[in-house]
Amino acid sequence: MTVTRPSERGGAVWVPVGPRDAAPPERERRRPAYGPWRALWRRYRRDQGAVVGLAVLATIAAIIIAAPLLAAYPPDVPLDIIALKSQPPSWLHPLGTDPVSRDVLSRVLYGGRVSLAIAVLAALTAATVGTLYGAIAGYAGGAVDAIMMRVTDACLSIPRVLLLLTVAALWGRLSIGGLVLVLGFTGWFGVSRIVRGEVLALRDREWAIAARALGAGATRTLLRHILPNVASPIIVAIALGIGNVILLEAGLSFFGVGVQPPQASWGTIMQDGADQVRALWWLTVFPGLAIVTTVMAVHAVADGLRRAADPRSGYGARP
Amino acid sequence: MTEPLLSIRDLRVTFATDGGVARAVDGVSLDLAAGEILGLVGESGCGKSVTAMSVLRLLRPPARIEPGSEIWLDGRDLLALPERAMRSIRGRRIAMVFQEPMTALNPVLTIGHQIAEVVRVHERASRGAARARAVAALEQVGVPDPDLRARQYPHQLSGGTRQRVLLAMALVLHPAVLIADEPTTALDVTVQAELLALLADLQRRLGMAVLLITHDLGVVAELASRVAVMYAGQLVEEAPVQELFARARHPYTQGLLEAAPRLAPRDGPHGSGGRHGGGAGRLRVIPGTVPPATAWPSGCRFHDRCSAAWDRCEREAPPSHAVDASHRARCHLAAEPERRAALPVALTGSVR
Amino acid sequence: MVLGAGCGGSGGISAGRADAGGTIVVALAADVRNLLPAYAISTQDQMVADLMFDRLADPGDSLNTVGDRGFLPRLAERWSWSADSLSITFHLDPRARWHDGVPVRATDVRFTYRLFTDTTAAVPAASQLAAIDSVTTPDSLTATFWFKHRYPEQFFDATYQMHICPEHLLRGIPTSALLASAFSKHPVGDGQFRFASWTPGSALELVADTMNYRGRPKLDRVILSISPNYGAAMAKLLAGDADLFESVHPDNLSEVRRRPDLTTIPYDDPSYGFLWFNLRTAKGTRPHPLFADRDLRRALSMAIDRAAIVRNVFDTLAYVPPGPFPRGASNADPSAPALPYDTMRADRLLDSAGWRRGSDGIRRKGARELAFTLSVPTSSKTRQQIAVLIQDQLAHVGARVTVDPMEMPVLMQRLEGHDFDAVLQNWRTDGAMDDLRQTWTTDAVRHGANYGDYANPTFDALVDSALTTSDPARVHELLHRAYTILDNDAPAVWLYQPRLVAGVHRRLHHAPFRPDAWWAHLADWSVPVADRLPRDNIGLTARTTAQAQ
Amino acid sequence: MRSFVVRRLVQAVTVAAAVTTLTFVLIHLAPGDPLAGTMDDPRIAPSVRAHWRQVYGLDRPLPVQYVRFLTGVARGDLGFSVSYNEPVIAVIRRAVPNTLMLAGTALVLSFAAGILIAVIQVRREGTLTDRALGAISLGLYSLPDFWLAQVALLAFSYWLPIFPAGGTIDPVIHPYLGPAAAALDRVRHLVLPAVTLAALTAAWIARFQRAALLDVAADDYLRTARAKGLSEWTILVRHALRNALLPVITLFGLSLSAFVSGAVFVEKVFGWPGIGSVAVDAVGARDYPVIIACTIIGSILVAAGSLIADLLYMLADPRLRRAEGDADGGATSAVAGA
Repeated sequence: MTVTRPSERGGAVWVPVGPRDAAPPERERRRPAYGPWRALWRRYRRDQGAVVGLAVLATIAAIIIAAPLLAAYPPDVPLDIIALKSQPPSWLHPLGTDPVSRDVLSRVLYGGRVSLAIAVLAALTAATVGTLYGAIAGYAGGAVDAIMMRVTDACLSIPRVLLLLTVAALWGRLSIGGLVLVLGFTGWFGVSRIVRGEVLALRDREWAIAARALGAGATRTLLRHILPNVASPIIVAIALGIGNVILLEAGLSFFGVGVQPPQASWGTIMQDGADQVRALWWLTVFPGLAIVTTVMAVHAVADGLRRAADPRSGYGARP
Repeated sequence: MTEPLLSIRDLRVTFATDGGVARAVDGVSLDLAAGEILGLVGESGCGKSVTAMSVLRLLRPPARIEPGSEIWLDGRDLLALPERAMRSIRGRRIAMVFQEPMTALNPVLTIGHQIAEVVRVHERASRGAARARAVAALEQVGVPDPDLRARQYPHQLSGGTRQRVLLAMALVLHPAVLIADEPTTALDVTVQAELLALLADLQRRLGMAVLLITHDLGVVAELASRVAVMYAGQLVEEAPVQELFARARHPYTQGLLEAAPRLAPRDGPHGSGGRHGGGAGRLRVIPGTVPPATAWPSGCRFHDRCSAAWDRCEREAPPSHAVDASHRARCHLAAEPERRAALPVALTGSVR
Repeated sequence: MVLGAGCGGSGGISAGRADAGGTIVVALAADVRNLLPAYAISTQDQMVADLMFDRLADPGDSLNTVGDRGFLPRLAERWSWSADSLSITFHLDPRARWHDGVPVRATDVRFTYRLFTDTTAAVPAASQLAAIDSVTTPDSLTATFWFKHRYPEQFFDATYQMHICPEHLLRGIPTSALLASAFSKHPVGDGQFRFASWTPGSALELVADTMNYRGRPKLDRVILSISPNYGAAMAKLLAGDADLFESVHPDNLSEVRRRPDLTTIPYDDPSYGFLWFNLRTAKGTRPHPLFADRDLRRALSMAIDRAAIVRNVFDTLAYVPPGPFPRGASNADPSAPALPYDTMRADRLLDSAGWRRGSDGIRRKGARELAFTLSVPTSSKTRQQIAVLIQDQLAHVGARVTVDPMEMPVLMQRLEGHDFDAVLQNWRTDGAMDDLRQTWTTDAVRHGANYGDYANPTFDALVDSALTTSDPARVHELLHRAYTILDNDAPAVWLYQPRLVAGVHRRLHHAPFRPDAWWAHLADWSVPVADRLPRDNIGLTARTTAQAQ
Repeated sequence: MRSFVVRRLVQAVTVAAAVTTLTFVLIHLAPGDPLAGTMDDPRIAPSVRAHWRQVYGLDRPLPVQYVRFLTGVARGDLGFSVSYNEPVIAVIRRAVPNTLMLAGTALVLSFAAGILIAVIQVRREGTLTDRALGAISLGLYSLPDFWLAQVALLAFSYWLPIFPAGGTIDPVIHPYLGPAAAALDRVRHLVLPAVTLAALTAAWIARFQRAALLDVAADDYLRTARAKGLSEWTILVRHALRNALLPVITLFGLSLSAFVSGAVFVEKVFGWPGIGSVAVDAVGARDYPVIIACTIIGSILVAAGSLIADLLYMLADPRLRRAEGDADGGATSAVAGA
């Protein structure tokens, strides 16, 4: 679903008619000159949901950064494997303890770091790969483009979870870096299609042609002239990607592919209680709520960004 | 003047925008008599379309019709009617034709369906009967092969045919009032002429009142019996068509006439061809643009574009002066006719 | 069609026995894989095989594997040994019939033996039948097993490893086509329950064989209600949709115990779990840099608080075994020596071996860190949990353990390739002494399951002697010496033997649970008429109509 | 039209072939052994396993296995499943109807619910209802699939035992039920997984549909409709929705892939024996031919989905139809269609 749309960047066309009125009217004159980012932020700020989302996200980020200060217990160390195993929520352990007597709250706090770090890194990886791939396809056009896009079609037609499980199986075991790479390299198809569409639309604009006419090479035209104009859809894609990766990381943990014990991520905490959902419900419910809150905030921010960057666009696809 | 069919009283419409409250229509009063064609003219942004939409209450938030406004039809204030009652007026008593024939029709429904729909919502007509009425309406507006057309979709029709379809849709229930908002603007010239002739013909046959909104004085000259000129949310001049073209009193009206190609009212020998006469070298433009509706100028709203303006114009908003029984103008010049003598020739109202 | 006829005739018998009737729904947490007894590997498969197919004789509740003491007649109503003990002659019960009405004959026994030992069939139990030279059939009801040599467990092997299969239905099928054959989807057995239907992923239904030579089971039917995972199976028990679930997790026990309609029955599981050190790496070509060192292995063993781990993971439902055997197995030795949990000694041992703690608390000897990877299968929550506990406990003595959960197929490949540091493994045994040979002797490095490459000739010799000695006291002594060596060498840390708890609906009058097969006496279970649920009263005739659909 | 369909089919087959090869290579490169099911029992000798490997051709070099697999596929033989002990085709034939039933129900539910939510939101745009529904769909949209499934199970099967905890039918009594009761039994089992699966997609569709409706909200033909005296609901449903459905139809194709992904989790949690759980189990068991068969089915589903979406789009948008009489507006229609 590539969205091609009229660019807002052209600004208002205001052509004075007649000799007497060469100066713009009062209102226009008073408006200060905004940079594109300031303008984006101004539009973003108007969106209540997006602002709330950003605030929630900032709070979550602050909490997990401050995890060492907030966590009452070490996240990875069993406290008392007999007396404190599988305790339901209580004053001392507000989110309960897990089967090896670790404090779930502490693990959720520390696990957030892992989950979010993986999500951010994987989304950035996906965006980088997807941008490069899409830019090359879009800029090259023709047969190259057709073949490259056919490849992404093929990749998109494999359900991502299955692809992930298969690729994860290749490794046998995944370090955090491996997880980031696997999640990143299976998540760029969507981004590449967006970027490709934009680049295809932009490469024949006058200014791009002008840049080439002035002797800029393809790489330079692409990097310096075209890509900056694709920035906002890419940023939106990164934001959405972060949300998706958080969900996927949890999903992979559900199938036993996740960070290595004893380290916690939100997904692996849930996994620790996955076959005892009934008896140890707190292990599933609380990390799940953390995920939902975070992903909701991320999506709200992504929505806000998209609306701010492009007020008329629809919603993208969830891979 | 006979009892008006439709009477707009002190209509005020505001829009809440980021830049403040825009007073798009600011105290317009207008009467439409049965069987007459009233031309409502003005530049874009002067409030004529908003006025038209207000009559059918088609405005959507953030537009708001201010309390105190009244629109009377059949002895009822439309603005006070509940929505359900208003719905029974739309399309049945008052119909409207819009200016964009390309987009005003729903692309995924057949022509026949869209016309028949009007019949079906207002009368308890069967599907078949409504359909027959639709085909008849198409025939009435001169669409050839109406049976086939009724089965087609808008994209299969030309622009002119689509405008005829819109007209058929508006007229299928023989409304008392037709509001035509720039009905021919988007069409090319020959098609425009045909449609205007059709509109005039239908108006005569059906005896309905037409509120013809246009920025094209040529169209007004051809069709209308009376003209109202709007500027900046207000009615600035109102007169029978001959009178207005002969003796425009408001500098804005005069400017419009100056800016248009050579014009003559309909009953002249030129007919529609009159607009194509020479005089291109004498065309003038009104300097500046319509100011934003959030910040109408103080005093006379036209003063900053008016070459005849003096200090009073900036200070004091002119009331609507009666020039004679059927001619009104909102200009201090109407109260101080002596100043007119000092004006340049171009603004004295003589039109070659 | 044959089945229909059988059922039609059964109505009268069913009606004639007032106490007959009732349905038991057994919740399974995994699907049945295969209905051919020859390939029954998983517990579910074995259960189905045991219920539908009979052996020549059954070890009985004593689970003795030596000689024929305690064995009960099944298809063989009696048997006799030759004077030199090199052959055993089984006399078949003339009443025994296949469920299609054909009598069970000695040729079926011979056919089964040949099938099980046919290399192209690759039947898992083949290696346990290796000591049998041949099976002859002097007459239609007599089968004689000829052995290559004498050994204490020869009767056990001859009877326990094989469910007798019907020659007349399997004869024409090439061994490679067995698994895909119609018989494998619709088997015809000779046990007290006959096959009714199987919908993979959903249910497998067995019904009473009313004409069975051992008598009609009291229950009408056994339905195995299949769930894909533990949680769903447990839910079925708690929802009353199932009558029995064989292994209630300790975390769910309190809930089951609170239920007035359920009762819990603990029983031993014939398996043991252990932390397995790999003594040789690189496909067994050179000593493992850490675990080739016996002192290191001993130190790590003493650093693990097995009692606490077992308590954490199994609550009170497991034992810490002193050696590689479950309780009650023929090779069990409750008095076998076991290294104590003693972190001080572990620390001293490591210190003296030159492992010095670094500033990070991890021990090093020269450039080498005391660090290794502990592999666990992702399919086992229990072992993953134990791995985390071991990781924590070994950290206290300065060892850095990386827990590496891996999918079972990967773990399998690693094991077979002798390519791992340490693994948490769980062996399920049949209680025979021969298990020891197949798992811990040098011979098993190449031909068995000794993937950790433990090799000690003295141990091998002691096991071999024990396996060929018939005097129980002598066997015990030999085994005790073998276990002492094993304890000394510490090739593994013996961690747990689970005790399972079955949750059972109270209306069922159950017979004793046998560790190797809780269902061994299922034919004796019953449901008092007064307590019956609607599903108990379906009757046997209903099945025929359902079958006709 | 026909050539279009043929072209798309050829494309789909090409993609499926590429995907299959890719999967084949990936999964065979992955470490692991399909005979792991035999692992818990030390009595199974290495020689037995070696023999089984030979029987299944697992001891051959990869290219040889690939050629064997391809010739099998050419003959319509998808191979033999090690973990199910039966031909792959039997496994697939059993699983596909279950998945179709689940995904089909969820598909209908999600589109119906998603569109309804969007229509209500747009009708009440800016009100509390709109915001609440918006927040709910954002929330649903942000849920991990398996978590929602687990929580639904926890809530409606464990804590409040309204629905069964898994499976497609009650295996014990189903064979003995009358047709009506049997149907009810199926429905009872279908509710939780279908609603769970539908909820996530419904949220996505609602968000998309709402945006699409707002996109057309300013369109002129709606003003025309209003001027005709139609009620707001009629305008919304008959005029706005008819147009705003067009972009949503394209979601249909995309959603199939989402459904397959979602089904993987939901089927696992609810023990629904469909293609999703078969696929996951097969990956876990390294049951190569089953994995590949599932991938083929997945890509066929996705290709079919996008083809159906395109055909639906054509059906729904008269501008894309080759109409019978273009006498008057041929040129215009070309422009309008472009």
